[in-house]
Amino acid sequence: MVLYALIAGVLIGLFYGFAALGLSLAFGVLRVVNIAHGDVIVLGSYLAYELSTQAHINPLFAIPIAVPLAVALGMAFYRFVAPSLGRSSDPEMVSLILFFGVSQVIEALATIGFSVNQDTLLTGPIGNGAVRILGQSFPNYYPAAAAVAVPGALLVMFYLYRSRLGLATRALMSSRADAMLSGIDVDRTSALSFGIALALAASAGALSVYVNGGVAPTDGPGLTTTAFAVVVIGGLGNPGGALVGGLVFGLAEQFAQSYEPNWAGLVPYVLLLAVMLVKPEGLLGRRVRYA
Amino acid sequence: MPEGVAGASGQRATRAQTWRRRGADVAAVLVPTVLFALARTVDSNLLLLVTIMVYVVLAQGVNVIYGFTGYLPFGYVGFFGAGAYGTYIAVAHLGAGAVEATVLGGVCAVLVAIVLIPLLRLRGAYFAIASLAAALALSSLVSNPSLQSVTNGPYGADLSQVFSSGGSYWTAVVIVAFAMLVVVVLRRSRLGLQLRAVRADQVSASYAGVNVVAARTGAWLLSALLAGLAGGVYAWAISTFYPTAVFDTTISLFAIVFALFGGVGTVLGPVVGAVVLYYVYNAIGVNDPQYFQLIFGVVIVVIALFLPGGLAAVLLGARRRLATRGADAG
Amino acid sequence: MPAESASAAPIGEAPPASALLAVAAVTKLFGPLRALDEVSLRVDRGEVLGLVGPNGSGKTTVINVISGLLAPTSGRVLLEGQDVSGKAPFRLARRGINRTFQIPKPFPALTARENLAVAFHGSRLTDAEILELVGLGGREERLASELTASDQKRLDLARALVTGPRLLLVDELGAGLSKTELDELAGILRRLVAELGMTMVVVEHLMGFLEQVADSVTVLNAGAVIFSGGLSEALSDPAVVKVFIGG
Amino acid sequence: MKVHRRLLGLAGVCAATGGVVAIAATQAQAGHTRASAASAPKQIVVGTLYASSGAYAADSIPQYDGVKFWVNQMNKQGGVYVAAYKKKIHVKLVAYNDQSSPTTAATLYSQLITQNHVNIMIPDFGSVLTAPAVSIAQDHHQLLFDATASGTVFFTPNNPYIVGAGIRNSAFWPDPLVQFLVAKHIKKIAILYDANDFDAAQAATLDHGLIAHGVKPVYYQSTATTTTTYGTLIDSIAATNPQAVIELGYNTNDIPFLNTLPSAGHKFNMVFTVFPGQLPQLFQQQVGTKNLGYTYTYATPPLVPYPKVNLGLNTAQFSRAFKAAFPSQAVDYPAMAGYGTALIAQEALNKATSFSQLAMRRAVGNASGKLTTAIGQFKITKDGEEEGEFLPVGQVFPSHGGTAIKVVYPTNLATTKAKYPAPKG
Repeated sequence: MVLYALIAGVLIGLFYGFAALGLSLAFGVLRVVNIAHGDVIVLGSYLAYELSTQAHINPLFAIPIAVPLAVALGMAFYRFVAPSLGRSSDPEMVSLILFFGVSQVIEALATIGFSVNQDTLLTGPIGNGAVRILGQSFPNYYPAAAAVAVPGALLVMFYLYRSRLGLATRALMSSRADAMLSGIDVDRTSALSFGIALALAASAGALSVYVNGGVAPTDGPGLTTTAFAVVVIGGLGNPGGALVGGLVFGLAEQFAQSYEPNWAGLVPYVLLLAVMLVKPEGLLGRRVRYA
Repeated sequence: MPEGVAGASGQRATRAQTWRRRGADVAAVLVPTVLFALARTVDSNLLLLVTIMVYVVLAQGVNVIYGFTGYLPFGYVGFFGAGAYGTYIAVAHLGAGAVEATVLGGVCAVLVAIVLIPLLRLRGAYFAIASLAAALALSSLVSNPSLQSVTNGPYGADLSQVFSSGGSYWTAVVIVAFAMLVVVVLRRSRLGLQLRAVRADQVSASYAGVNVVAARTGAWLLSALLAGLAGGVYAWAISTFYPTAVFDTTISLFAIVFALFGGVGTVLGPVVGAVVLYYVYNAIGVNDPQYFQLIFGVVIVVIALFLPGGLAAVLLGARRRLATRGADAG
Repeated sequence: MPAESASAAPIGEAPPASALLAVAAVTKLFGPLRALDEVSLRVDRGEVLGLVGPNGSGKTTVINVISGLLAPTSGRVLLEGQDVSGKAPFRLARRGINRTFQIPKPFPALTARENLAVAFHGSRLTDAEILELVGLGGREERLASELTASDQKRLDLARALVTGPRLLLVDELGAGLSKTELDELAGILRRLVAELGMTMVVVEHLMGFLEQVADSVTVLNAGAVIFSGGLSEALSDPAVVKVFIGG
Repeated sequence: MKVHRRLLGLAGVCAATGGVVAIAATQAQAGHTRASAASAPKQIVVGTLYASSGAYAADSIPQYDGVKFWVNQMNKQGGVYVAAYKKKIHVKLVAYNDQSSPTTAATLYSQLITQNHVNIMIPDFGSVLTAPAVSIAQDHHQLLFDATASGTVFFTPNNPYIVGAGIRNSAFWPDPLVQFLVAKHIKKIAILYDANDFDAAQAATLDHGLIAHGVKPVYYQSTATTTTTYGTLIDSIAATNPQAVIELGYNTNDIPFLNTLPSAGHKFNMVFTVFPGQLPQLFQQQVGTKNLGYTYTYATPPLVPYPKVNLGLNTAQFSRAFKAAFPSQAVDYPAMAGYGTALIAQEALNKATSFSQLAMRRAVGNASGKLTTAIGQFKITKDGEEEGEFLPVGQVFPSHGGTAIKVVYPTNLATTKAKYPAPKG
């Protein structure tokens, strides 16, 4: 039982971390909390679902399709809202309300466009068999999710720490004003980062349709809360922290299910509150966000 | 805040103005109360009226905490649910009468708010999501089978022994009056002024001798009290409910949107927002909910991007333009 | 507070009865940066102390520590011999310490009158008298956001005065003002000392302004006190000259 | 500033007054039509709610279709016979969408009663959405024909205005299952249930029933209704080495549970879940033959056919006619429950000698124990709670191209023998 919860916690935790990465990136660069993050994950899930059921393509192909689409949409959306947010006296709060509205719009469109019921994919991303790890047997999408999440996260790290644009992005994360003075095209870098953030969310959707047992239009807010819990645990605006947060979250959840299933439902919320109040900068974070 | 657009008259307030202002305050409390009290003679759907009153109170509660302090409580429904369950526990375990139980529901929400005071150390999105997490945790706690002896766990609450559609209706009217009074008095009071100062600049407010933490805590507890009373009277009005019904996060969503739509920081904005939007929802929304949700979402986006002051700001802006034009013409 | 840092500064141990404010060996670290290094000051009742130094020398940090915006890393701030270090600004405001800001931030959506109404009232003067005193008479009903930069400074000063401070910390009042405005404000500060017996610490670049108001000066450089004494002696002190001119 | 506030106040008052006047106008109109129809109504108004989205949509839509089906049937025959007026009267259906929200449902129930003045009221699917109707209906002396709510708190001696006309309280559902487990000498039983009324009531009955037979479940735990990942839960269940695993959830729980089971690497002799029997098409589509095969569930109509009925169509006739009327909609239990509930309302109209809600309640009381419809026998307690219905244990068998659920217990209803333990692989 211990071993099973441990492995499941790590595998699912890596997925949670990946699913939260976009939220963390968007916050780090733009200082906005994308309340619609979970809804973008839902859209990614629907893309995977439709690919699998309509076109009989492996649902993981949703990722290469979703990425350019999400980047383009994200950049366009950023260009559309940035002027208004820039004018606002309290951009963080306004963006919160804005994305809250966007979340409602996506949920409504998903309800209109797809069935209201939960949709489940019957075939796994790599067939239907179980996968054995250290003598324990897991649904094959557990390791598959982790196998996508880890390189995905590494790719983001590579972008941030090894590319020119990534350098500009990190400069932007530490100081918007200084980045502007250093001749960085702040708007373009921000737009691209937001696009990448959405692409990460949509990619996570292709895995979420398995890990979360299916997809329904109303799943978005729950996924946002989970993702937020994960990034808060790890430290907002810190992509590495998201993975650590995911692991902590996944392990706590799986161990609770193993030993105290009655109370397992409380774990994510209590964990979120505890970290916020005790170590508000997150396990890996540096920024303080007290009032 | 709409005060930001107020006129730049250089004179001191005259006595006539003071009286007019008092008259406006009294009217702001009395008019909605009397209209809701009379509404039952024209609309026999008492529960609809109670529900609208509940949303008026919730929107005012959001007004108190968001409009005056800038804290956006996504988990506001937690206080509503706490009020509903406080009322249930008062009736089922303490043998309280319905009205006392409703008041105890409000007290219960305040107790929850006291436990959650540390959340006020957080700001912006952190606070918003932390409050949501707290509400979800509370909901999960209330419906846990281990707490069956207190909350009846997943089996739901039954208050049918005290059900009274008239009683809950009139209590709701009184709570609306109370909520209006709270907002009017808050606006006029030192606390209200302090909160506006804190919102404008925390450091300056602090050097003005304002105890920032105490002022915010005051608004937080008041806001919780309003939601708790609303939850209590709602529990009474429907009398049979499950945890999912009173901890439904849509309730937060509606309350926040109603308040924002009408205009936070004003006295009547949230009332107009709640009445107008809930009637629209009830008329159109119930048969094409997805399209309503779509419109709802678009309204929120438009408010966020273009109308941060809500309906109130639009009306005030229009009046100002008229006045300017009038002045030009004269 | 570590006891040794207090004992290292005898001034903190037994301040004479006339010392309203004593800053005893205050050190403030920002991460690795030593913003204040064992700074000690003493201001007697009715005295106006000028605080000067180049940019980044720690002047505003001293004000921030005294006024409670920052807690000292070590050392103490004593008001009439009582330790007030690290107390919240609103508590200090109620105990008689208040300050103005280099860039004033009055509440923009409130009128000048409301800006004062919001504050804790510890002054014997009425709000109207204070507005009159700072030269805002007749503009009581203006929104703070509609006031000129100079009037916002006056309002900031008025806001501080309403709480009835015994010790007023004035941070770069002159910055960005014209000569006439400057002289007016200096006049107001002098009236505060003369008529209300107020004690002040005035941070200022502009020597001309200090000449009008300060009794003595303390010069800071790189977080440490390099001179304390009269203004004219300061200008002839080699260490001070080196910092300001030799740079 | 004051001027603005007054203006705002004025605007508020105007808006509120406008709203009130508008309602008053529609109200006056409604009152008018009602008065002129005082003697013999032109139509019988049936009111119901449905959820087009949210947690209960999968069950609520078919229930609504079942009611719609009955309304169409009646109108095709020239209306429903109303004994009080000794003639057939056209049926009009008024339905609102509550989107699975109890708050919205509450005001809509109130609207059905106070604005639409419905004659027959059928609340939405399930306890959570029925709860807000109970007290309002009692207050307005409106009889509720409860189709699928199973909460015991609804039925009390002092409330004659609710009658269970469809599904029995879920607390009674596991009775045959307990008998089956005892008969099969299955001693090591694991029960995982979701923390909601519907599932917790079943779990409690199972637990008590088994303990009464000297069997203490080796695993008895609840989990949040929002649970969708089951790997670790299944692993800790397996650690107790049960022969039978009983998972009591909603369909959104049962589906991921069944889908995770085979890959968690444990094979149990018996696996039982609640919903495959009620929503077989959905489970076939979302779980599939391989994962569904040989698991157990409650066998509900139309899986348990009632060929001999004395009211309405029999099970097979209903299945055919419903499929013709709603080709895209599966014939499942909620649809049948909607239809069966409408039939009890029909009986009330057919027999009540005066056109009042209490007269209808008396007529329904008189019919108790004497009626069999497509969903089985109709029998209620004094308090109006359904007690006639019985849910046998069914097992899912792979059949050509899909699965078929067959009754395996009790023996007198069984169409085949249970395959226990379930075949491996």
